Amino acid sequence: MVRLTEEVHRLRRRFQERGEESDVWEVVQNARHRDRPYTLDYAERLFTDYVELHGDRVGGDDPALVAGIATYHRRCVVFLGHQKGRDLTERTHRNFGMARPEGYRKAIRAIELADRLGLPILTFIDTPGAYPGVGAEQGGQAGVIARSILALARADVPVVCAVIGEGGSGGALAIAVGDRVLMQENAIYSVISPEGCAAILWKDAGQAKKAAFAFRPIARACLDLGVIDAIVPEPPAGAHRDHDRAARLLDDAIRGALAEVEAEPAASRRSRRRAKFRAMGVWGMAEPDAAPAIT
Amino acid sequence: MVRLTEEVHRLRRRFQERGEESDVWEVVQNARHRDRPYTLDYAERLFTDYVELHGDRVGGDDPALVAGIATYHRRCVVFLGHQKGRDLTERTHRNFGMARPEGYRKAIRAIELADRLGLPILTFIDTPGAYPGVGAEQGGQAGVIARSILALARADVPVVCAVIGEGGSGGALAIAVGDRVLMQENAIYSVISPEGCAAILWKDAGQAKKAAFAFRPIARACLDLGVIDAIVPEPPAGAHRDHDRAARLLDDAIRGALAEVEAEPAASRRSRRRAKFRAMGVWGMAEPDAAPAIT
Amino acid sequence: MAQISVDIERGPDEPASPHQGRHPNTCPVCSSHYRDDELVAALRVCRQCGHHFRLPARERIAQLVDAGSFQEAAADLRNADPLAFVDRKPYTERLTEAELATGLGDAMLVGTASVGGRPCALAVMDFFFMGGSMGSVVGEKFCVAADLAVARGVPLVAVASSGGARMQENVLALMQMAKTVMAVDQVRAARLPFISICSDPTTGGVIASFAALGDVMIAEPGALMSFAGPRVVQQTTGETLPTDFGRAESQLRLGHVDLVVPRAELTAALGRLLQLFAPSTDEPTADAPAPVPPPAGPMGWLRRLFGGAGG
Amino acid sequence: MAQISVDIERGPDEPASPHQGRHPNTCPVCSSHYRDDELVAALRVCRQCGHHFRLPARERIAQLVDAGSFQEAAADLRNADPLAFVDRKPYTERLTEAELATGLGDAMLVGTASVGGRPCALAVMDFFFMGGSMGSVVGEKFCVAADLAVARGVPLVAVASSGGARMQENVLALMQMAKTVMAVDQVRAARLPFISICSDPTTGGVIASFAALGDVMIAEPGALMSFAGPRVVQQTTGETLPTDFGRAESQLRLGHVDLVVPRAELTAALGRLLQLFAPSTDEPTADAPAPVPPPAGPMGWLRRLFGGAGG
Ligand SMILES: [Zn+2]
Ligand SMILES: [Zn+2]
Repeated sequence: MVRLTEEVHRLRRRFQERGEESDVWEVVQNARHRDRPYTLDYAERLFTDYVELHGDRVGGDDPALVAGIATYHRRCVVFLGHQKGRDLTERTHRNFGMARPEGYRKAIRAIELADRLGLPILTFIDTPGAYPGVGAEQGGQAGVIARSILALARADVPVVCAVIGEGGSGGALAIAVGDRVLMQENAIYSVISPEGCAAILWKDAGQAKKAAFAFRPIARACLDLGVIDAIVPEPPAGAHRDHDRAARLLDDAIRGALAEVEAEPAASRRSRRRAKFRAMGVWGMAEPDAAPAIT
Repeated sequence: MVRLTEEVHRLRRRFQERGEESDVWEVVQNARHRDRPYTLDYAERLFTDYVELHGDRVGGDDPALVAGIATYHRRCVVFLGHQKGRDLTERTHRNFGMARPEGYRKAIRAIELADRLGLPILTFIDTPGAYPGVGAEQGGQAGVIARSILALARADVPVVCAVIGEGGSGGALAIAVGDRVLMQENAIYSVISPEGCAAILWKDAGQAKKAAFAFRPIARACLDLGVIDAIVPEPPAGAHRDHDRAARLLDDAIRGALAEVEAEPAASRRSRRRAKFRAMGVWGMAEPDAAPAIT
Repeated sequence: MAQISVDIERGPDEPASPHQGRHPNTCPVCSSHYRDDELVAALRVCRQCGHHFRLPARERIAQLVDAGSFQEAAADLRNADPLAFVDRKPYTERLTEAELATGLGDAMLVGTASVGGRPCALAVMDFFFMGGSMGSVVGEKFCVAADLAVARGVPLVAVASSGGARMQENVLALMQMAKTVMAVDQVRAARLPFISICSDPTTGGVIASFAALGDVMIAEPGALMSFAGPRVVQQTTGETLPTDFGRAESQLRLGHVDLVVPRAELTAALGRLLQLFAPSTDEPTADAPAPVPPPAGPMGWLRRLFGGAGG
Repeated sequence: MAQISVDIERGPDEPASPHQGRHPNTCPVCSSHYRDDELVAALRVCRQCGHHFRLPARERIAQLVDAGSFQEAAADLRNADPLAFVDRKPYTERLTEAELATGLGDAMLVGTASVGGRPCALAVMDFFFMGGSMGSVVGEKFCVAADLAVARGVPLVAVASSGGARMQENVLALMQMAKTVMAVDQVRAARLPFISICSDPTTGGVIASFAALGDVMIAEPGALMSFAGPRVVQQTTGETLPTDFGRAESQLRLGHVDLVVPRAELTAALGRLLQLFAPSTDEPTADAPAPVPPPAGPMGWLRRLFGGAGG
């Protein structure tokens, strides 16, 4: 027997009220919509001005992950985000938003720059996942993801993250560790793609809809689980229908979150951020001398 | 007219007493002697035990630059050094002690490890220079040298460096920035190889002897110029004749220097190290309205 | 602790079962077959070809630490299935099966121990509990191990063996990556060493979080250490994979690992590292007049292994 | 400030003279020839092919900063020839020649200035003074520029143009690499940005020290930015060099540079960066209700250049 708190029981009950499979799948499709605003679409609209930085200082520059310096409501910030492409040429150029180690090294460089200069960090998450190529693996994809998380964990400056499309696995999390993590209404966030999950658990990638319904990569679930701090509304029918309005809504949310974080004492920011993530996870306690089972 | 301090005048006079060309050249030859002890020869003799660390976490491990954790007189230290090979196979494997970017990245990693864990750093300098290959350049040889210097500059832990053979150019300096810089009697330290200097200034690499005599890469000159802190004696006729005795002499010098640095207040170590290097350089002041000339 | 064949969750490219089509005690490389007691006595290393079989966590601890020194912590943490997750069978059922099969509450054991007389905090994963996947309990347990290291001022040692994050906990599993990385940062902030040992496999969200952040990175021979598994890489990119793709030996060559250490030598290697990192105040106070020459003999492997001064 | 052809010291693989066999005002790429006033008016950029001629430090400053804003510092530092160095001619003689030819005390000018109304500390190198080589005076002057940045709380901007360290000062020249890196660290510790602009050439000990450490790395088109020069690489390794070996464009592709900015756009780019980095207290206090849309028109190059929102 596993002893659960009343809170965990409530959580489990909430997840048992599952809603409609088609509703979850619509969000997945919106999150991946090719007219959805991407990181640089928001950069154009949120920032008074910005300059992109390039390169990992090791051997490459990854167009799938952009970083730069910007003016955001009269303060200098550093931003970074995955970047997808809209037409076929750009989608290929941007590798469908799947970053390689050089991308995460650029991210780490930008994070360290921000921390050194005392600039807040804004991140935009929108990737199916880190690129699973031979070269990427040989270049240490796993290690750079871990070190990008570490760099964000260590930063003394405010970090506000926004999941704006697909928050896919470690490649997303690598730049999604912040004092506030926001998520748009039609964004998704998950440990693996619905297709990947279906392939493993249902032995059939075609069962993606079913998998998405089961593991619920949607904002509401992330909020219930304490993984994100707020859901950012989108224009009716999705951000892809009105980029300007989506940007204004996102701007309101980021601006508010950043102001909150800036108002908190800087000296303890890292330990507060660590405490926030430490609290993520749900578990029970084994009842002594009982058969293993959750009821 | 340039106004020089009396100290600079003294220095110039000392360098005008040039001694014998052959004496300088003998030191150059000793520094390059293939029986000369290399970094790992000293590691075997100076350390109670040690473990080499490998890899730059980016894409390679450079055998031309070794790094590790060691027990040095009952304390844990991090060491790093260029490593040449003795026989042809190993010399090729070690690339004649000419490190690539992956080597300097390993050095930076070791320096950061030491600083994080509060371990003193010992470095051994013995390289003709950083490897001038296409791949090395494309991998950012210049940048990693700068960042290796920066990592040593930033370390809060004691750093003791020993030039044990060839201290060739930026590739040497990359790991030679310390609270104390020692130099063996028969080691050389210079901004370019005598051959390179001759090729440029005399338009004839064959004039290396002459170039070495002119720019004096020897320990005595480095000490006079304030670039090193002490000359480490070698066994008669050079370290290559008696590795054990050379190691004991080097051990005495490093151990004493390290104890001195450890006794200094840690909080101001970086600023003292910076002040020490800031003082390196010799210049005069222009006399107002005078023709440009040094007399 | 018998090896059992559970329907574990893996990286999408692991074979469908760790022993598919063969007995778990049959070497997948040379097909030598062993009795269970033979295999345990051989540290689950094939005497013929050196293949390292996967090691249950309790066997790993028994091999690695000083006898009787392991003090388990957080033993009563159990999964709570927060998402009430059901695929072809309920997550709760999988958890129950895994616990019954392995005798473990989840895929990691943590606590304190000593190795060669040197104390450390320890976190050891078990691949036989749902593919060693990392969910809330594994993440929290790792943090407990980090807490123990900091509280006692001792190094943290982790032995990873995992296909990655646990899908059944979705984002909560993903967050364990951030949580465990922050735990490593906490150990770093306390100026304590973290030694990460990666056994086969250490992939996905585990190698992309705490397992990649060792101050010293040790791998067992042949351990798969890729973020994406070989099959995903092959299927996604169509690239031809090198035969040693993601394996410990190539990770060493590519600079991602400090040492590849055979299981038989792991205890000595770990003990040596803990000794090297030990604070000097633990040492005898009389200063040795000269460094002690390295002994020759049975510990010669250490010299070979580390390129160092020997045992 | 006429261009002069001095017998400069260079990286061993630079051509023996920067204008070998041709008039300094003849474009080495397309052979267009210009009168001196034409070339100065064109910022010393070839109107035909865009080749960037090397720029004397005073011309650089005149192009880059707000008119009249440059306040020189440490102008009276002069070399002292500590090694009493003589090759085919005495170092003192080379220094005198260089000073007479360039009107400079050494290969770097430092001071404070403003760009687009934004204050900064400035260090500008001059290749025509002994190949822009870095000796004691250049190193000290760079440190003075860093001191000025820290004292005034303004960004540091460096424009490099150098074949590397100055051989005639041997180890003292080498030490300037450490010294200038430490000066950058001092600027970093003060949380001030350092913008490094590399013109042709920025090689050897200069690109391997302060010049590589810009928070933002800008290069002029075609600028050679290798540590070892192409000839040394070719002669030492026998490798075939890519045609753009070490050039700004390949350095951008390889991730070592943030921006390649044509000279005509450099002032605007620098001003824009200083504006971005400017503390918010310098701004009008009324918050804009919405971000200002980027203007089209003549500043469109900024969009192209930065992939950004435009000027
Ligand atoms: Zn076998
Ligand atoms: Zn031209």
